[in-house]
Amino acid sequence: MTIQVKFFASLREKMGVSESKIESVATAGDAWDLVTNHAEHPINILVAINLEYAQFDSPVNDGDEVAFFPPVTGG
Amino acid sequence: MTIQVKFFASLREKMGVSESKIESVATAGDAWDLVTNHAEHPINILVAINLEYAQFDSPVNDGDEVAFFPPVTGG
Amino acid sequence: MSIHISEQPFDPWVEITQHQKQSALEKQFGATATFIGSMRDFNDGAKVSSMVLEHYPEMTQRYLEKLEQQAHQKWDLLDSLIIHRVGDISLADPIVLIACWSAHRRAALDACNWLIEELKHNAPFWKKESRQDGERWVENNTDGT
Amino acid sequence: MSIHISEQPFDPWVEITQHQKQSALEKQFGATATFIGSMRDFNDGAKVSSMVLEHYPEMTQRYLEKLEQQAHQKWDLLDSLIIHRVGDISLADPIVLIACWSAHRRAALDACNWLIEELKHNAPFWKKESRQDGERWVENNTDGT
Repeated sequence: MTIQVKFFASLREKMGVSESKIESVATAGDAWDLVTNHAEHPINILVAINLEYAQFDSPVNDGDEVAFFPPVTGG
Repeated sequence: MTIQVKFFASLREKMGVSESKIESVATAGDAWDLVTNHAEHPINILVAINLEYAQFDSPVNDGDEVAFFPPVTGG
Repeated sequence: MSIHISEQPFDPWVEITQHQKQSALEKQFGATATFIGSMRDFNDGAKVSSMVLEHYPEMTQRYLEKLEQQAHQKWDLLDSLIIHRVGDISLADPIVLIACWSAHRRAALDACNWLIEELKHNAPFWKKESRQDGERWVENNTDGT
Repeated sequence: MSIHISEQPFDPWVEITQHQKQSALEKQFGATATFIGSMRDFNDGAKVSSMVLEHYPEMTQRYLEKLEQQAHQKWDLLDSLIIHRVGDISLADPIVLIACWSAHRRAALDACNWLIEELKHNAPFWKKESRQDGERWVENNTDGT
């Protein structure tokens, strides 16, 4: 099983990555570190696990989808 | 010059009068008394002089239009 | 800014569409907030079949114009539209339309909310319902619940 | 209750009209409150010519469905409709539509107001503007002013 990591909007452009598949990690923060090679967390960056808002220290399980994105600007 | 007195809605039906022209009076309350023969003021009745909300003791001048009506229920 | 007292049925969405088309401000509209009050088939637990809406024509026009001006003083509105039916009203007919246009959303939303509350509390309109048990003047409709 | 994410332009008044026609509840509607957010030609003092709206499709759908359900739990709504554009947006295009129907006015007005605020603060959409000085991600649009 793998974990899918997604980046959106300005963060996607900044990181140059939209999706990445990684092996097991313990938290969303670990997934960030693995994909970004320990890049600093941009201010206000948001985290979602399986389509629900979460935190960098929220646990991640195999098969989960972890997403990182900037503050939302819809509507 | 005369003063025009108007009644609306349930008050119009209750009084059996929609419009009445009267001679000079000092206040809206005097106009009420003259037209209704000193009928008691129904609870919550509203007063307008020249299309603006007023009170029973508001002064009335020749040529004015005085209206009495129940609480409004538009919208 | 526009006020219209209508003795004929009106379609609020057509009225809004037409009003927007006539406006030169369209590309500045960031926000549009609207409220439509319609005639329900039930009131206070009784079935209502039709309604007559009486008003005090000169005062209605004047009151609504002042209300609209006040809203434009209180909020940064680009445009607004108020339509109110009078006369014989059938089931499901729209009775009142409030529409507010602004660059940013809070102005349109707050002005629309304020206008319908002020209108409900002070504009000289009166509803007389035809019910199974006869005609009845509506006594109060201002609490919004 | 209905949620629609649209890659094509939509006319909010036509959508509302169609939604109401399909509804069996029409004669119970006493109140309809709507909000439409549209693309303005100015933002933060710069002229904007077009926009791309990115979103997180699976999360957007799920988030808006939960939001609509919450609104129906908090207020006594008869129906509601949420439409949000994504993709390439032209000047004056409607971006979001919120419509709420209820028997009495406060439910529709308060739910509509709550839904647009919640959507603006939390739904995973992002705007990228094309301006005279190039493309720019909008950084914040949540304060309503």
